[in-house]
Amino acid sequence: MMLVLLLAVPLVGAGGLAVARGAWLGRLHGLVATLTLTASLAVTVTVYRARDVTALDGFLRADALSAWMVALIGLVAVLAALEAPRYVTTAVAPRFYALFHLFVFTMLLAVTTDDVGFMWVAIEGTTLASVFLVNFERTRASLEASYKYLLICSVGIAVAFLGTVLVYFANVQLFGDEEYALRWTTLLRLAPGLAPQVVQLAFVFLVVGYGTKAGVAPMHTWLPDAHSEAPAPVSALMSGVLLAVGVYAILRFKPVVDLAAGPAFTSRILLGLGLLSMAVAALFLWAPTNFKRMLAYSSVEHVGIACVGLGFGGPWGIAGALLHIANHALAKSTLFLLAGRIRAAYGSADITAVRGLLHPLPRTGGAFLAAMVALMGLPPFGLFTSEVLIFGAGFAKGAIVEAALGLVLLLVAFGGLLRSTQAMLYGVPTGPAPAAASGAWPVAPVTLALLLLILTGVAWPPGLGDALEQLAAIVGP
Amino acid sequence: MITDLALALIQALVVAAGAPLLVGVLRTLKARLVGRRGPRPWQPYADLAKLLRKEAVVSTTTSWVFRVTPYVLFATMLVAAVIVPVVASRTALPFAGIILLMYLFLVGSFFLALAGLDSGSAFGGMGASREVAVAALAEPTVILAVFALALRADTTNLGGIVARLSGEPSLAASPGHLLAFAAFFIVMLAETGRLPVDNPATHLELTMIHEAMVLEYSGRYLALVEWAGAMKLFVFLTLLANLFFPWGVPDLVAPVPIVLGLLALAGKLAVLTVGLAVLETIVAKLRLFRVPELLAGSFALALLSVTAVFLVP
Amino acid sequence: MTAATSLLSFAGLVVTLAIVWRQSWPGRLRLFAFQSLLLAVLAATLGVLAGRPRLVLLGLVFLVIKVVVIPRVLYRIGSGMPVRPVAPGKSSGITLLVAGVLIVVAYAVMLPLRTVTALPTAGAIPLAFAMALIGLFLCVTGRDALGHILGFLVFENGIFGLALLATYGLPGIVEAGVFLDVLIIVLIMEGVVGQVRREHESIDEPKLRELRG
Amino acid sequence: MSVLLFGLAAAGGALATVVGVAGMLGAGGSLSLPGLVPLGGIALSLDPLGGLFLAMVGTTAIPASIYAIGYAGGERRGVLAYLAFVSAMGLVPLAANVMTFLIAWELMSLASYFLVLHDRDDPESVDAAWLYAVMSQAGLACLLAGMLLLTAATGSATFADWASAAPDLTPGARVLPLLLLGLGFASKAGVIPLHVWLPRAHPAAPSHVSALMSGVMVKLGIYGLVRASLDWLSPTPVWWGAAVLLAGAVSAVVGILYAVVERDLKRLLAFSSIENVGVILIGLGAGLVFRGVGLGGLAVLAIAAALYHAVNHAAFKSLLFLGAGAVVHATGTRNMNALGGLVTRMPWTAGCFVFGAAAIAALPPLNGFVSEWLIFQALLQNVQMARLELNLTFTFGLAALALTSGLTLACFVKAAGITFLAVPRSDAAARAHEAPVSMRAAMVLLAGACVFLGLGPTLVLPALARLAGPLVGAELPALGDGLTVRISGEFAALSPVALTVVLGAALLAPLVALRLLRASHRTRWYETWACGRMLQTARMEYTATAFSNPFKRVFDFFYRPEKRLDIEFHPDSRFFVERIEYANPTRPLFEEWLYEPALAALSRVAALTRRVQSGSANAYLAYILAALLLLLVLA
Repeated sequence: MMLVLLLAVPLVGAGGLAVARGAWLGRLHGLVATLTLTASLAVTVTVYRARDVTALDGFLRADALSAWMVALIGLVAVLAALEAPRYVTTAVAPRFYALFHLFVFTMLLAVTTDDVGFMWVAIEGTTLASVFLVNFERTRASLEASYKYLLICSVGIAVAFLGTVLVYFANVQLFGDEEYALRWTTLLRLAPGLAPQVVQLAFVFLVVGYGTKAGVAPMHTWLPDAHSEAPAPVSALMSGVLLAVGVYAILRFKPVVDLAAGPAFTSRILLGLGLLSMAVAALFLWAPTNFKRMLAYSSVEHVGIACVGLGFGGPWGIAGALLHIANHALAKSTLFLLAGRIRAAYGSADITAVRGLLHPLPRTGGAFLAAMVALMGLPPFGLFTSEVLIFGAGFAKGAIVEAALGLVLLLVAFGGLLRSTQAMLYGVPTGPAPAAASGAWPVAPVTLALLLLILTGVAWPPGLGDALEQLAAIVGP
Repeated sequence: MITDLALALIQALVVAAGAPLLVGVLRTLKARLVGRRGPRPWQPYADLAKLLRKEAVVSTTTSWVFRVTPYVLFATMLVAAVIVPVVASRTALPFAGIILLMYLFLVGSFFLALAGLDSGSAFGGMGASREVAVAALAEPTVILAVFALALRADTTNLGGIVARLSGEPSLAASPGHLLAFAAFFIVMLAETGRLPVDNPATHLELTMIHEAMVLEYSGRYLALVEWAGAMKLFVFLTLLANLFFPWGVPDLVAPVPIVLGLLALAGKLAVLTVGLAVLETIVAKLRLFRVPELLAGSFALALLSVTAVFLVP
Repeated sequence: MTAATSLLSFAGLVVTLAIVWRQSWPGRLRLFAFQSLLLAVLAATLGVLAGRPRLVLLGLVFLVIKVVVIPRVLYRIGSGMPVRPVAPGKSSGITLLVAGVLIVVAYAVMLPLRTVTALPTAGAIPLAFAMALIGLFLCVTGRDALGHILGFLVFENGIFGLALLATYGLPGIVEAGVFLDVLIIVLIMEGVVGQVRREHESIDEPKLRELRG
Repeated sequence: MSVLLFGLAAAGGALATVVGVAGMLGAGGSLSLPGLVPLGGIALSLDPLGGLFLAMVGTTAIPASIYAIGYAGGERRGVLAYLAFVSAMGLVPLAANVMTFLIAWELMSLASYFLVLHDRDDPESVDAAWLYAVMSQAGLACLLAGMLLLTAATGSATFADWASAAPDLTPGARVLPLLLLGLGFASKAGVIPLHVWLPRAHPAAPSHVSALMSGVMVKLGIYGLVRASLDWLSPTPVWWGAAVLLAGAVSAVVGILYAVVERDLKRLLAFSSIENVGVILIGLGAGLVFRGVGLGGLAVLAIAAALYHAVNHAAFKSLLFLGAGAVVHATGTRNMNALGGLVTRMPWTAGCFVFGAAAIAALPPLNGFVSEWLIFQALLQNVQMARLELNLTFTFGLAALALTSGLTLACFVKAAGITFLAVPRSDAAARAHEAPVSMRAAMVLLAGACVFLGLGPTLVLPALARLAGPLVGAELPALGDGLTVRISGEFAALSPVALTVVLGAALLAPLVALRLLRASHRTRWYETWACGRMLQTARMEYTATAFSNPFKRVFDFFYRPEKRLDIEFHPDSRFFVERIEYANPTRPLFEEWLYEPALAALSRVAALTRRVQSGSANAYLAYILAALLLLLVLA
């Protein structure tokens, strides 16, 4: 019953906001966001404390994995929602808020539905909901970006649909035309009996399809355009959790394929694609020109790291990958929010246009520096711990060459990111002084996220350890 | 303990007194070899006495370093005199390693170079820079020559080496030993600033290394520096004499053997001084940037003597 | 049963090849409508022969959406554009050749399915998959927005055909979701393409290459 | 406010020293917080080796913090980073498992990165900080790989288990982690060719931080090497010891060669840190070879000598850096050609700097000589090994060490002489004023430490030997009685206390002699003799570049100096000159042949891949189709 409530809040909120007018619009938007967060935290706590939550006779189901995603979506949605009022004039506010919460709704739906086919529909829904968010500013570039985003994601998702059909075919062939054939629980139960070749073939389509949504190379090409042209809260949401939903979809099919055709197949593909994503992203990060595109490419890199973690497998690998997705969501969303503010202050997103940021905007600059330090995987923050876990799994598995290659790519990305951060933050500020930023209040969400990152970095709360074990049990066979 | 103190005093006196004489004899011999009458051998004593009476002129630009250096130089030479087995194979200080001796000479170079720089004139700077360059390049040869000797005598204690070599004369004649002597001799020329490396008799700024640094000194300071220079030459020659021709060095400390030892030492030093005088009249001064090749040659000799030890057990 | 379905699938594949061949977009649009019609008929026959009344209803809905609604929307999108592409397009010879290769690839890929299933309609599965692959290839070689959308829709049809032949259609709610999504995609695409045309003055693919690096 | 925090840092340093010394004397202890971090949580443990390095961090942090009070003045920006830096350095020797070590190590690098970025507006220090961060990240990658490999091989992430599982590691599982850990720690220690960041990063940081970085952070790289070679992968093969020795010899020679021709005071000190690290590695390498060959006693001696030199270097290098900092604080420039004549204006700083220069140039009564003498003796002991190739390696080490000590003398005569003596070469130097009290107190404190370390080998060496003994697993060699240090019986002996007494007496002798010979003690002050010309200006003095000219000519194959001479002739005639500018810069060997080509290649590949995002929707869709087909074929 709680799941229906969780989904209802953003949906009804979106509807209400679309219709509402007047001054208290911003407050309503904030209310809906906080309600979504409380609902998602409630769901997460019940799942980790008691047992899986189901609703609508099993159609909606939240196990440890989806609870992890729900919490993440709720959190990042609140972070983005707090920043949203800065980017929206009152005239267009209703449409923006409505689409915003619709987008959150579709993501929540995707991670809580048990029916694999309907999950596809929900993920397709996320694309549709976010197209008009990407080109919200109606600039020439954002329109082109939104067109390519819609086109590539739709084609990619269609490939995933083909994969879903093949999985359904493999299931139906052996166990007849069951009513719940596309339910994930039934798939998992029947997995050992499925035909290995068909399931492997299906997994290839699924990885390419959902990989497009997750931003895995070589299907990542829409990501830099869409994330750099979208308004900051939208790109924060997309970069943080939309990619995570893509990875979630692949994660849902991984245990099924592992049980049917053995773990070697999936880990080989995930490892290959992960390393390819890291390589492409690292080379793009080496000399970026636009800092929003730089952040987008770093999302591709971190999704690559998560895939490498899943490829290495084992308890450390999977726990590390999921922790990495969560850490990356937090770090990347704050960075996009800050980047949005810097772009508003300097009027352009070119790295060369921003020099000596720390002088005029010390607070934004400091927060940007801290978040970049987190993104680069330096210790006090969580990304370092999850990377150690992932590469620990790699070396434990004996995949020394792949792990070493991963470390080298991380180093290249580190060099590129650091050089552009330094170019923006330090040096003597040239050119016109940027518009003064607003008061201390907006830095609150950023400090909250950085605190959470420190928590996952060096001070694990008691529950985190066994939560990750539960996740590893679900995903890894 | 008392015998050590007595031995130390004797050695200090012998070196302090003998050094100016050695330099005087060397000058006279060189003059005679080129057909000049040359000054009397004990002329250096007269020079020292004159300098001690004159007033010392000190440059306004200098600091305490300039005035401390002569005393430090003289002190290090005295300690060196105490360490080297001059009259007996048992040295005054129980710990008398060659490495310590070489580093004492480095202390001298360090402060003398600083004093050269302190005067603020071009000559001082030039002399200091060249002195430290030569000292730096000579250092590897010294250590390897020391290593060759230590291998044979199985100790780096100078007294021990002399005692061991005097015990087995055959060891002194081995090829490795002769190579070490040649290397050590070249290093002696470089360290004490004798002719092939540096011309002690001239004040021409193009050629002088040691002289350039002491150009600013006068009066009692110049006396101390000259004296220390002479003592350095004396110590080096006694080292060469006793390490490579160890005959006649008494090992027990008693009045009669010491007198015999002194006589033997005087003889050996005479031979070495004549050799040095002949060498200095034959050889002209090397261009400064050919000196490293000379030192590289001596380094090769030292290396050969070391490998000779390994290869020819 | 197998004869009817394989005949219809084969006809669908031929129509897809015709789409690849034709250069003018109105012609392509009409061929697409015809292909959708064929698939609707396939769904209906399957429903009747395999005793699945749900499939007949499915075919009807598919007919309404893919033959009536979507072509009208596409026509609105393409209304301003010149009939024949102004610049001499790539000769269709090569594209047809590649389409042929894709059919062979489709057969090779679908081999494992043939071994597993005992369905009468198993023979036509590779044909449907080939239709999908050619649709994807059409999308790749599209010279403007309309070409991309058309390619995507043919790809969608191919998958729908595959779903019909392999598993006699998907569970109700999933099928409904898919139709709803495809419809929304086309409507949104119309909106986006309209905005792009207003901003970029054209929807030719070479003109939409400003975001680089 | 910053005074309070620096005071806190000094107190922390004192605490660290006490805990360290207790650890050295055998008082163990461990603290563990499981569950805080994966792979076994945060765990600290104190053992003699860790205690020594902790004490080193503490003893250097005290004077550095006192110094910082005067140096930083009211400036609040670098203080927090400084506190984090010192505490992280304190944690590294105590870390007991992989996660704690890596977190402490990386926090240290991160804090020092922000400290190197002290002067944010100068693009040169921003580049230096970038290079430093990337190199330390590369080092961390090697460490991470090595440690995780060991975790996989031994099945546990705590160092104690590694030590117990070390003997029965298969050679394959031992060599790769050894190389990776060696590479990682060597890059932090500044071993050639991984040293390029050190001479650019250390001078950019404020002086009390450069003192800590050069004096202690570099030693933590040595700590890592010792821990990896002697504890985690204990019976290391003989070739590893020889490799460490050769790397040390090369680093020493190359480091000092670059230091001799350096014009920037703090860069000179940074290069000399590389040289001293090389000397330490020579000692360590010798120890490892002796242990490999089975001469346990000599191994303990060599490793104790190396550790002794590490402690000495921490003392006099910090002293020199603080002195250099006082000079920069007073004159605002680091270029030695613009300094000079500071000895009269800054007597205390000049005195301490000359004292430090004497100590680092290994002049007898001071601590530099004692540890260098010990390393010489350790190398001379190779005669007891019958293997020719090892003897030759040791001989090469001996020659390298000797050349290095000679060049160090030249380098520090230049550093002390040109910076402090004679006439000030610029008005900035002329206006210099003495450093504040806290800076002088710190320097005197460190000078005192040098004197104690110089006079006390008979106390310090046995303590280090007791520490190295269990690591090497051999009994302690006889190290002589209370006053003298004896090496293997009669081979060599040294008693610094007696030596100092004799030197003192010898210093009195000339004074007494002059009094006896009734020498005149009249002194007249007059201008320096300048061949009779009237005006004696600062331009006639030797500059740092001129001083190092002989070395440039002798080692020109190494420096490959470029001769740049541009002459501005007088407009009227060709025979008169308006201005002559002569520059003779050396070309950095490693940057040109190793680092620049690598970075250029990476940029070219990056530019190539930029074309992937070409902007055309068709290409993007083609990537998806290609990916699909490829995966179908491959999987």
